[in-house]
Amino acid sequence: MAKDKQHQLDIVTKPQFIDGSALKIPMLQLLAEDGTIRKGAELPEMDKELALKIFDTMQFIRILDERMIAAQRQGRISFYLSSLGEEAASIGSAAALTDGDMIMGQYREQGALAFRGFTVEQFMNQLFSNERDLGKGRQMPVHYGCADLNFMTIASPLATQIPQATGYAYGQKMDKTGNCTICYFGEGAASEGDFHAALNMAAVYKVPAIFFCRNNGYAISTPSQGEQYAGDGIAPRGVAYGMKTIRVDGNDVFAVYQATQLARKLAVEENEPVLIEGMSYRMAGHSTSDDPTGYRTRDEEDAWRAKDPVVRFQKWLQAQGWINEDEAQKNYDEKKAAVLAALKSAETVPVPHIDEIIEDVYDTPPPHLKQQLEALKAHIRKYPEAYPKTASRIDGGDK
Amino acid sequence: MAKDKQHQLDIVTKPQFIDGSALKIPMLQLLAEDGTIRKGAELPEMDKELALKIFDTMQFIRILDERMIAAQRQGRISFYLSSLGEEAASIGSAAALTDGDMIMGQYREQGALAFRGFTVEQFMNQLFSNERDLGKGRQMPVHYGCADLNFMTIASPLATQIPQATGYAYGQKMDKTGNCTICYFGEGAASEGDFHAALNMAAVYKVPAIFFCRNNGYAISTPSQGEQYAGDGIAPRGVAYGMKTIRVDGNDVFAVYQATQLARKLAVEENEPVLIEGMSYRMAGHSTSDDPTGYRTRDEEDAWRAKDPVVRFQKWLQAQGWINEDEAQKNYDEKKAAVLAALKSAETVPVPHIDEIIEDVYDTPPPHLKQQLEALKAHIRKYPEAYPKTASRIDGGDK
Amino acid sequence: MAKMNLLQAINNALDIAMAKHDNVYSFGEDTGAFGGVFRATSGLTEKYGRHRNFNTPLVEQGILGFANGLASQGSYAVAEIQFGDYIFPAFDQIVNESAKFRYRSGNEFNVGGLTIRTPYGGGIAGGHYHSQSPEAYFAHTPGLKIVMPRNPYMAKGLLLSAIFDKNPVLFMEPKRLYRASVGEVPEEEYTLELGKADLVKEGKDITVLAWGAQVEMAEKAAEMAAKDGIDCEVIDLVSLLPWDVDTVAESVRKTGRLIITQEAPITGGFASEVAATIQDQCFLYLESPIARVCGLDTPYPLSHEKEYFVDHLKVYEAIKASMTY
Amino acid sequence: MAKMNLLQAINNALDIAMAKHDNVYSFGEDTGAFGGVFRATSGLTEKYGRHRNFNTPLVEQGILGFANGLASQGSYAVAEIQFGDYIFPAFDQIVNESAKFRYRSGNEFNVGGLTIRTPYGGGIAGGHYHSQSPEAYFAHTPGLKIVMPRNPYMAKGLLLSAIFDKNPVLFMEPKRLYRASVGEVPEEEYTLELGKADLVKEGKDITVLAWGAQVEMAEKAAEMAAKDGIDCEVIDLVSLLPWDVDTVAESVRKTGRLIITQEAPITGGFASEVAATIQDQCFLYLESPIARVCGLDTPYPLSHEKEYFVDHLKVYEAIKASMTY
Ligand SMILES: Cc1ncc(C[n+]2csc(CCOP(=O)(O)OP(=O)(O)O)c2C)c(N)n1
Ligand SMILES: Cc1ncc(C[n+]2csc(CCOP(=O)(O)OP(=O)(O)O)c2C)c(N)n1
Ligand SMILES: [Mg+2]
Ligand SMILES: [Mg+2]
Repeated sequence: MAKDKQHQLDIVTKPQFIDGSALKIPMLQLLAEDGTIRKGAELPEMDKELALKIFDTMQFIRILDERMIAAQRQGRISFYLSSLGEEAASIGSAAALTDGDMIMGQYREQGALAFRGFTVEQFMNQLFSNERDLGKGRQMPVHYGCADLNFMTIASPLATQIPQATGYAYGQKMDKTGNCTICYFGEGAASEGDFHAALNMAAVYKVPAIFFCRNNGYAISTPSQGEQYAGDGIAPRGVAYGMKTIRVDGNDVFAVYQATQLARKLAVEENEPVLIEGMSYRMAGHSTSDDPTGYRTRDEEDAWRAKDPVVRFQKWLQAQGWINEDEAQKNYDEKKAAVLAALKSAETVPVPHIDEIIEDVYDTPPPHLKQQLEALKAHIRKYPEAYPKTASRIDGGDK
Repeated sequence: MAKDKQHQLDIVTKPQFIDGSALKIPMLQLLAEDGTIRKGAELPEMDKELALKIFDTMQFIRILDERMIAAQRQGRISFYLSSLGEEAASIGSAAALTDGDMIMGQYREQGALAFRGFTVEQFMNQLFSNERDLGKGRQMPVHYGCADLNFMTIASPLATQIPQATGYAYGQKMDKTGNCTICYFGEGAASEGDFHAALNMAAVYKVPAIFFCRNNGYAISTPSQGEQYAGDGIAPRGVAYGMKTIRVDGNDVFAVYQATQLARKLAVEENEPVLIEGMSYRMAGHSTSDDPTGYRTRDEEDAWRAKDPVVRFQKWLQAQGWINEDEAQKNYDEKKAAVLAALKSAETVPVPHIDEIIEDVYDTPPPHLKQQLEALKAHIRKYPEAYPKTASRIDGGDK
Repeated sequence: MAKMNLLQAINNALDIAMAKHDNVYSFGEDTGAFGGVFRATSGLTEKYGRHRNFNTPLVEQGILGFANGLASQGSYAVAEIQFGDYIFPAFDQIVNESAKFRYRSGNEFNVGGLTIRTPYGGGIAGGHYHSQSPEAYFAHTPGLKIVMPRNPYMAKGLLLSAIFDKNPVLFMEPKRLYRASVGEVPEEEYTLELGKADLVKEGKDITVLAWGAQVEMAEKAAEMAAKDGIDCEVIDLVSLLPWDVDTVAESVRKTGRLIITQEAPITGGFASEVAATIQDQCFLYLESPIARVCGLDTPYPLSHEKEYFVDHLKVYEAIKASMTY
Repeated sequence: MAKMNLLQAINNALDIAMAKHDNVYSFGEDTGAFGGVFRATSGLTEKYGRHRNFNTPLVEQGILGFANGLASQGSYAVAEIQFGDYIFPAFDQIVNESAKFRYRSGNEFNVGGLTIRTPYGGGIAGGHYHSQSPEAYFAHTPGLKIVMPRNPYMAKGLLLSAIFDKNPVLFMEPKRLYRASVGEVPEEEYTLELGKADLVKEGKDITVLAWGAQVEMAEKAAEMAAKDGIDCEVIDLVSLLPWDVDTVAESVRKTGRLIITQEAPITGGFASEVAATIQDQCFLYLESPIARVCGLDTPYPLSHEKEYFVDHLKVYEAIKASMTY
């Protein structure tokens, strides 16, 4: 094959169409579904403390998800979205980072946030949109955010955070922070134009970013294979952008952890952005507004239940002798009690003062917003019974 | 390597990052730069008539481009955009289609349009925005379009036509037309989100579409390699979407013709969308508004001049005995005369009647537009000297 | 006649349109066999097959790009955007493409067969991104039609008109009323003219103008005002582009007063367009300033939704203020 | 002081901003070493390196996504969109992201360091897609600031304010005046307050309001009117969001009449917002209807550009009509 100078291309003289079969990307798995180490696999170093912290976080998230789905059914919160089945992906990857690294999530990464240290009270305050919520109760439940923990506030529009991660990482690189940005998104969101922009720009600018695609098989009701994409998932796209890429078993916390650790090294030390595709399954409905029986079978769900990432990790921990069933149960019960207590307490905290309604639109409220607030307050004073959540405190000094 | 059932994936136990080197896409070339057939290559069937029609069109486009750049310099038209160096890509591909196939271009595909039969008068009417322009003089020069010839009207926003091609092809498939849609775009436009949407959707819906990327090395001043993308061009993206893909020498009319012919077969007979990446070079400035000396070297341009697609094809035609230098020159002179004559004539045709300003916003003008037109006409009547192109005919019966 | 809620009326209109013409297509995120997150397209795949009612990948700009192309090919493309808040990635395809397709080509090509359906509006605990009323973002765009029904009867007739109208139509569905609004709807095909306002209640003292879900607030406020002896004329604008200036102007010439209420933030909203036009056309008839009763100039806050919401009380207060100006 | 054209003033402001802070970045399509298709960023790569002034791939939604992320990280991101007509693919990143970033996070995060520069407007034989004035599409968006300078002096001072303002700012540059508008500009750093209208010419008979390149038409029309003995007060609105209601209202209370002129199509334009607000605030002072002198409700047609263009003659006629109402 001859070389074309300008493009450094090999030249062929027979037309041959290339398709997905030219690039098969395998999946890294270290921990088999039964909790044993796969033949030939070598686990990444992980001390007991870290392993238990990961497991702890997994347990906590399971409880949180379960309780809040129940709370939504009871009408105590308006909406909830669980990460059931995907805990290893977000927690295992977050565990491979340092606290200074920025996390930009989609909305199903409560595990990463909990791992960072977001307290159960902080979760509850957001979920109940009360005045202690860092987001001031302005967004729907599960739209967490915390500057102190370098966890960017979640927002509903899909994929917008992906090019933002490229930009954020560019700033980190220029400021020589030694940190990177991890950006999570679903395989559905990867269909958005913003995904394309983000990965291409990251590859061009060589930013310290890790793009973590949670491929959980569905975007609400839309199955990934054949309806979201026709190719071999998301990973080949990274290759096409000239970006280092790896696919992992998203239910294997060790595979996730190892890939993210190595990706972080590439990102921070060599300014090589990395795409990780974590293969997993959304065990619950998309959110409390969704009922998956309308679009998938029980059998399929059961097949995935057998791959449960938490069960798998717990088996390994037990085999390791780092935890036993009783301890695990005791931890579980304690956490559950803490969740219930926090829930009860957050629920009684009032919504933010009405004055907050015009704050943060700009850095300081311009005159027209102040006028609009005054008019609104005058109106509320006239009809206090129509606006019970704010009327009683409207002129109180408790702003 | 074991298989993961749900995803049919191979499993590995060692982390390995995959990058662009895993997928090198070669370039198809049949006609070498010196006009001889490459060793091992077999030319696609092309009879003398078709070969000469292609060459004819190439010559015409060269003359048109040259004359209109000059006309722009003389201030006779406001803007022009040449396809110098890229004639083989658009003409060679158009030649592989049938007249019923839809063409959606970016703006540098005048060759495809001329091949379809757009007359020199039609070109000129558009370029002079006169009342005979099919587009009614509303868009800038080179924004051609012709329903009769199945050539979608060009529009300036980049990449928007790519998902439109997917939709158009979907309609063709459902209507069982036996036709396909070819969509041209630059490697710069391939960075847009619309590109990503279009190819992914085409692969999912299996539409009879051919996506033809003219990779000419630049998007205005921005070089493709390293600034537009970091990967191996555009072709690997097709592979990532699970779409059949081929890369060709865009300056080799035979490679372009053959690839497009085969792609058309895949599209129409198997509903397989295809991505073709044609490697070429934009020999002229981006448009008459651009001066490439600000961002590239003479040497680079010279290297590409040696690959001239028209010279290359002419050499082959001469070796074939299908044309000789004199005949080629005579054709050239005749075409040039026709272009000059059409130019002179189009230039004197008036702009569309002012009544046209409100037509085609909707299928019929709603009342508010009729009122706005009446007010405008009253105003023009008051200041006829300020609106000389329309004032004289404002109340004439020649609408 | 049958009792239908607004969703059923829309589903019924889609059904009738797809039965009528083979080349009517319905698609969007989750709109396939599942029937859409609100179930507006349910049953259509079963009836017309998965090539006529189908899921799209998750990419709004692609949905509209695809839809524009399909419509330009001569088909009727009915695209659903899951929430009005997520229509912005498709803004370029709508504003630069759909709206200008016919004009720029001198009518060589058009996307007249395009209809964009999208639920909009607040009051459902949706926070920033499931509550917006983005109609004004599109109302500055010649070439588009914009329609917003207020009840099942209007929804069906208007949607059937929109689908077969020869121009691209943005059809915005008040999601707060999807199930809440129920009414008698003829089972057969019927159409309602686009571009015509609808007189909801005659009155002589003051005109109250609204569109979509907000008409309900105007009606409730008018009822309250009636108890004070104020006789409101309530008009549903129905179409925002082109809009029915004459009907509104005629009413204001009669009443001398105008309240316009919209859910969206006040600044740059469509109420401003109406106010600007009517003060011009009815200058000598106005007895008080035209008042706009609209959302605050902030994003839509979840925990203060009730306060943010432009309810009947706010409209009622504006009516009283206008009457005593 | 130095003589500069509008482009040079912008280039100079960028230069000063980048010299002042290391973390000011400038980027966009072709804005790198080449300096942009209009050359607004020329020389910056040479001076500050290719990591601070650089080309982006051709993707507006990516430019704004990247810019939002960079600004949220604490940098000053100055993004150029090559033409205002091509800003729509970035609409979602601007309207749903930039504008709501601070509010939705309760001020945990913000993109205050973001500035979007884009040339806008017609009169340069640009046809549909190099002539649009899309300001009104953004003016319905709480959280954004919008600024449109009319000459080099204002451009420099306003751009410096915009870059260092704590909020995302859309800075729209009148490309028709890039080279045509020349004036004295201080060479050192200075800023002009955002949100303040500028009194261009005092007058007592009628107020003529414009922004950006259109101020020139207002001034020319005022000169013509002066010959008829009409004393116009000409105001440059300068900032569209938030806008200076008080200055305009005060002027109208004095003159009793208002003409608003904009390049963009009339329906849903920003002139409508001003008219709606001012008729409310100055109801008892108005002696004639507020008139809007704007583009037709059509896309921007190349061959009829002169007719479409909102020139001084149209503004002049509107002044006369208002005076004799
Ligand atoms: C721009 C945009 N379009 C549509 C939606 C509505 N929506 C919310 S989640 C979702 C599916 C996302 O699927 P995926 O990215 O795979 O993530 P997963 O829920 O599976 O974790 C959709 C369509 C949205 N939030 N934003
Ligand atoms: C959406 C959009 N953004 C920017 C532009 C301005 N623009 C016109 S052509 C061009 C470069 C296109 O490059 P490429 O796609 O490689 O095509 P080529 O000109 O090389 O044929 C740019 C940036 C545009 N027309 N549309
Ligand atoms: Mg998913
Ligand atoms: Mg190019």
